[in-house]
Amino acid sequence: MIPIDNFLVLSAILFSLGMYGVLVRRNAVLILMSVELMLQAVAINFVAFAVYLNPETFTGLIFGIFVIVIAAAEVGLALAIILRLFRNRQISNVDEADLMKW
Amino acid sequence: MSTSLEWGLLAPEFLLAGWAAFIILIDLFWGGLGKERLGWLAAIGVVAAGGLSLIWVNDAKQFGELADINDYTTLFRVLFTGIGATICILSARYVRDRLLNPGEYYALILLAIVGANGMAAAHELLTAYISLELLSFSLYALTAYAKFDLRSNEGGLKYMLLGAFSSAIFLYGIGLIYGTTGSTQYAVIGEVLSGDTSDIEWGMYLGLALMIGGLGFKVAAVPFHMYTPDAYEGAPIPITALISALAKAAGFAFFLKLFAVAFLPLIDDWRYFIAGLSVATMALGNLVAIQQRNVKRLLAYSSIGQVGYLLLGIAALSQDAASALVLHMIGYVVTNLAAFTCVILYYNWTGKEEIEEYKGLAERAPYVALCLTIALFSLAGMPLFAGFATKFILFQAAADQDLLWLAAVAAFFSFVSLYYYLILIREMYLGEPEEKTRFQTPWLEYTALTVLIAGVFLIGLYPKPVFNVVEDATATIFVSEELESGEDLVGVP
Amino acid sequence: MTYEEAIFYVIAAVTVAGGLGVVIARNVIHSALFLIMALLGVAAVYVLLASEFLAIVQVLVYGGAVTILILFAMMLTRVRDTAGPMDGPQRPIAALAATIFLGTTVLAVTQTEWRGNTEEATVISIYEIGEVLFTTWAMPFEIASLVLMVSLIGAIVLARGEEGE
Amino acid sequence: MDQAWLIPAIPAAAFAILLIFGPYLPRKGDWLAIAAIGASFILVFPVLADLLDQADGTTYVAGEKAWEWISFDLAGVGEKFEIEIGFYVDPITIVMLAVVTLVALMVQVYSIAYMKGDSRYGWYFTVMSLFAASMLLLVLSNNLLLLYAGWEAVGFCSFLLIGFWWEKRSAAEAAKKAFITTRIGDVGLLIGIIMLWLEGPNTFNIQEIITFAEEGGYDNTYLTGAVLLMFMGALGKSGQFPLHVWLPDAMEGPTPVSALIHAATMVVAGVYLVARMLPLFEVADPIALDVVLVVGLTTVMISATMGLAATDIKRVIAYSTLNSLGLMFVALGSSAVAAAMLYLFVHGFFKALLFLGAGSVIHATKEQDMNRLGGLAAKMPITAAVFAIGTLAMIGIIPLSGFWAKDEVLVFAKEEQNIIVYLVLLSSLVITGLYMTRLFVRTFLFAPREQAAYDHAHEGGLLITVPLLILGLLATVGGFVVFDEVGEALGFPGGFAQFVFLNEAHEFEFHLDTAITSSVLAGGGAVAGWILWQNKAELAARIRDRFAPVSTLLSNRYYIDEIYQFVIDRIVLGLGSIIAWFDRVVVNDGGVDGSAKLGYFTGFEAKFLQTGRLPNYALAIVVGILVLSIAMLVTQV
Repeated sequence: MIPIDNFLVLSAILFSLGMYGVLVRRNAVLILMSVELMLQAVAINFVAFAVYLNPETFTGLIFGIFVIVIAAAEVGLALAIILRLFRNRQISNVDEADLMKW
Repeated sequence: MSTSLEWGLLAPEFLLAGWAAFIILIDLFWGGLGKERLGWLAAIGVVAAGGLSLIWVNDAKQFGELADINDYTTLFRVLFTGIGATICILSARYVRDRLLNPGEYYALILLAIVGANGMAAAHELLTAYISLELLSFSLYALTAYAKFDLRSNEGGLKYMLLGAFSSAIFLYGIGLIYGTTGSTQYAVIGEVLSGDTSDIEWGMYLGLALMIGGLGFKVAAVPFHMYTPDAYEGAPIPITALISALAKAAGFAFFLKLFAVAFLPLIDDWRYFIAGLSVATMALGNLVAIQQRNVKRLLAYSSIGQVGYLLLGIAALSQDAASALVLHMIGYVVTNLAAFTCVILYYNWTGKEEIEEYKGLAERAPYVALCLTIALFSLAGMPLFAGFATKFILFQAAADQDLLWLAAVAAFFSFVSLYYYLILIREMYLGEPEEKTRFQTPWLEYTALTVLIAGVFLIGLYPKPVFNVVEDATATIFVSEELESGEDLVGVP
Repeated sequence: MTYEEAIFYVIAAVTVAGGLGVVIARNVIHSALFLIMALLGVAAVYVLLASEFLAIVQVLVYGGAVTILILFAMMLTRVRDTAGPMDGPQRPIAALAATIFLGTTVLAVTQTEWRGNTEEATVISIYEIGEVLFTTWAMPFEIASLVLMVSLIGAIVLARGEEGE
Repeated sequence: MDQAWLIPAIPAAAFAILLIFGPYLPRKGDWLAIAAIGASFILVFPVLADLLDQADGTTYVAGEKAWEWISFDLAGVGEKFEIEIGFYVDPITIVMLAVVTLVALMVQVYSIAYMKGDSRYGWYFTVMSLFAASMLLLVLSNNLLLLYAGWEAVGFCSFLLIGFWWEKRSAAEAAKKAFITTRIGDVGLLIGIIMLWLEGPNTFNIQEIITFAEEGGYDNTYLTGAVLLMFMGALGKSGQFPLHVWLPDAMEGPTPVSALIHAATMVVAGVYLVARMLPLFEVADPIALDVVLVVGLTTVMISATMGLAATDIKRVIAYSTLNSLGLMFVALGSSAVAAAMLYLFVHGFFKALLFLGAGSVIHATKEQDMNRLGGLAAKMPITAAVFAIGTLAMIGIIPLSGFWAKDEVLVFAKEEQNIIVYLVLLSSLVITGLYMTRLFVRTFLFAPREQAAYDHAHEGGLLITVPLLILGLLATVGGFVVFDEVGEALGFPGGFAQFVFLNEAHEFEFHLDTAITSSVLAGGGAVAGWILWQNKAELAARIRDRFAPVSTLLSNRYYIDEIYQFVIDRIVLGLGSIIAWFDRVVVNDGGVDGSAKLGYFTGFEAKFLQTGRLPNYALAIVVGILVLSIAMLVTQV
């Protein structure tokens, strides 16, 4: 009843918001949250394709589950790195981490 | 649907994962073993896994609907385990002197190899993607592994966040391709795309562009390369070598297989975009390298330049080009590992990594200076060495596909690259060392270095046997395409 | 507009509002709360897509574990005390880029004639999901467990305090 | 002829042994290097004998032997891709082999004395062996790839040897300059080779490519492009205008190296390449040969005039080398292979002689500026005598070898080309006479200008004088091979011209009018030189002051080096820094922060603060994605 395009456009909006967040946010944790948003958009896409277009094999649905798994793992590892940076340098803004340049 | 799975086909991966756990446990319960021997122990496991994968030489099996175990997989398994074993050996002293938690360090390297193997074996996007993440995650953690080194933290952070960002983009592309073609199997995608695609072209091309972008990040193509120099500089040096060899080789194993099987029907549509990326990558990598003052950054930019040459093989995709690409990659991996071995040795001795600090190396360690010179000349594509032979075959394959202009650009930039390699060589030979004393000789590392240099000469002077192996390997990805789609796609113009 | 569509629009509005909140809120804790809102919105979208299993996973893994982790990290890194603006200086360009990307994507997905039934979501039973997850997709499943292990090892090694710290 | 492969293989083996065991061998292994090159020299004779035996009357059958090296199927093309290791022997090869092995032998013997006591004595002989092996490989190769490998290897040895005393900054810089300048040409050569292969008969074999071209297999314009690119390689290696700048600087290397590599052998590789590929030049558009001719002529004129102003004796000889090489290219540009090869043959002897003589002077006096020398003839009679032979041969005085060879070139220039070419060549004869006489007079005659150097002077030992005398003898009589009788007496049926010309019947000609004209002009130049620079050279000084701008221009070598430096600084490095700057500033900062914080870019510090930042990296990725997606959608949908 709900055409698939609705979901796809929703996903595109979420994805673009996440992209915007990655580009503007200074805090590493907020950037990570924006990436999570993008991954949510990706998962919506996959699930929508699976249940609408391809319900016989529903690979997309499985893909969606794995995307969530990966995203969770990503948060864990990234937060550890952010924490480590903060403990060593008392910063959590990515634009202050610019020891290496040129 | 319910296929019985032959788990035995994944024996090398199981061995690696099990060995990783074993290493952690050994480190935990047998402190007396010593950090250095732990590295050698890890190397033994990796070599065993590589040996195990030789069971399937000239075999063609499938693991469910997910992965092929054929010559292509075997070649890359051997290559990846070779890289891994070298890195473990080279890490031994470095880890002993400078890092905490050695057990986990080697475990992560072993798991990274599992991921790389998965990328080469998969013939389906989900498996390939998860393997890619396994490799990437291990590398993120390893890049930040020097916990109290600020540059390592920063490199890890940049690598991790940008990696996650580009993964999201890549996944969005996969989603669109899945939506338009209805499958994640390479062969099915290829079949759908070789039919009429006028109704789905919007989603298909957007998905393709996003996938190229995501893969471009993994192999460090311009403009997705920005993390590379920072991650290279920040990471512990053996890990820099690992990223430059394993991540690139695995990325291209995936890239090549995916594009050769799934996207070959669209080659005329994406060829010039890849060619454009290739030119940008060669230009930026080689020209910016001239300005570098740090050896790791220099090698980072030089490896970006090399990615440009490898992309040329994708742009000219055909069976020859694929063989040429894989051959060049093997040559690049061997040469680059040789160069990094020298850099690691020097770092272990002195803790220095700026180019100007290499002055007088030729007097203090003539063998290392000679080997580094050979490796750099090979990277610059001088005759006698691997870089020339493989580049020559690659350029010839590109010229064969009417990309002569691209081959000419590549030849020009490989000339430019000589300039910055000579800067380093000049420092080593013409600079005055601060002290005159010779360094002591670490025999194991010297042996590894000698083997790698011998490989550089072997590929440079007599590439035929290696080429034959590579050709058998790449034939499998093209032949399977032919069988499944029922039409001759080899030599598509 | 059918009532299903109406529900969709409400949920979509909540989700987008959450997403927008994540990227423009001026307070980090608000951002995190907006993220929870967006995640719950996405869970509801999964329900609309007839995938209750995913919705449950979403609420448990994301709404629970991940957001708590993020909040913890915010506390530990004292994000609220950070001086300076929340957003970097490249905002105008970022907005432009995101808008162009949105336009391109929306254009592409609406122009594509998707092959298959684009009107009705098919219900896929949880049994089927469970079965294929452990048969057809066994290899990614195994590898995903290794990914989690890597993440675990990495997180422990990096975050653990060492002697003398 | 089957043993031909041994000729490069023996020095190569010597190189390998010296590289690994050199430091442990008695006398650092110099005897091994010399024995190896001596063996190669001896081996040339059986090869020559084979060639003569197989001759059918006066027609020679070239010998060829090859082993498969790389071979694989090209699925896309359906052909087999093969690279061979193969050797090809024809009369041109023999001439080169004779010159290379003989001069190398002389130079290495000489080097024992010259390099004695050097801290890198063993390394010197190691690299010399590698050089000999590479040069012989280049000469003998039957295919373009192997030739290219040898080509690059000799360049590499040249790099090592020019920078032999790398502690000296000027030597290190000269080595780098030589390497990079010649590599510019090499890129052209490589592209040319690939072009020939691509449209050609799927082989790198030189003879097959020539046959293919003669049958009209290549498109004419395409072939012209390919041969001109190959000519670029010759240009770099033989130091022809505009890539000549490295050769005078290459004199930073040890003098025996200059004699061997930068006079007798490596620099003539370009001539050899063009001679070898001449059939292609002839098939291609006539413009190809015209380019060769014009480049040769230009080099002849600029090098001769620059030679007038130089004061370093080695540099003067270096300019005379450029001059001679230019002359060989003029001959090739007139399709006169025999004349070019003859000149190459005798040039190898008298130029090596000049360099070794100069080396003897430098060795004895530790001085190489002719303004501080003079009067050495009294103390070094043998050196002075052989140097005089070399000088006269270079000027072209009858009956020394240079005369006969130069005369052949002149005859061809007169017959094949227009009068302007001929006149330019004649005028260069006068200048050659002038500067060569100046060199000799200023070094060996009249009062010494610096007493210390003079006091120090002495004749070198036997190891120095014997090679000088042998080369002096060859430089005197070498030219007589132009007479068919002499050729026949030496065992070449039909004479030397017949031999080199392979199957095209041609004879050396001797035109009395040309001979007289050239003798008068060259002799006149020499006499004028004598008058100008005799005693304290007041006359020359006056003329120099009168034409000060010209003299400045000449002693600054037409400012060509400066122009190159400018171009390199501004364009190459500039391009690099522009792109680096683009990466840092435009992608990282400018495009990113520019709109928001334009003011920030005023200071250098600001640039520092704004790099290495993650959001900017992410933006680069996004921009890349956007460009890629939009371009793909726009072009494909």
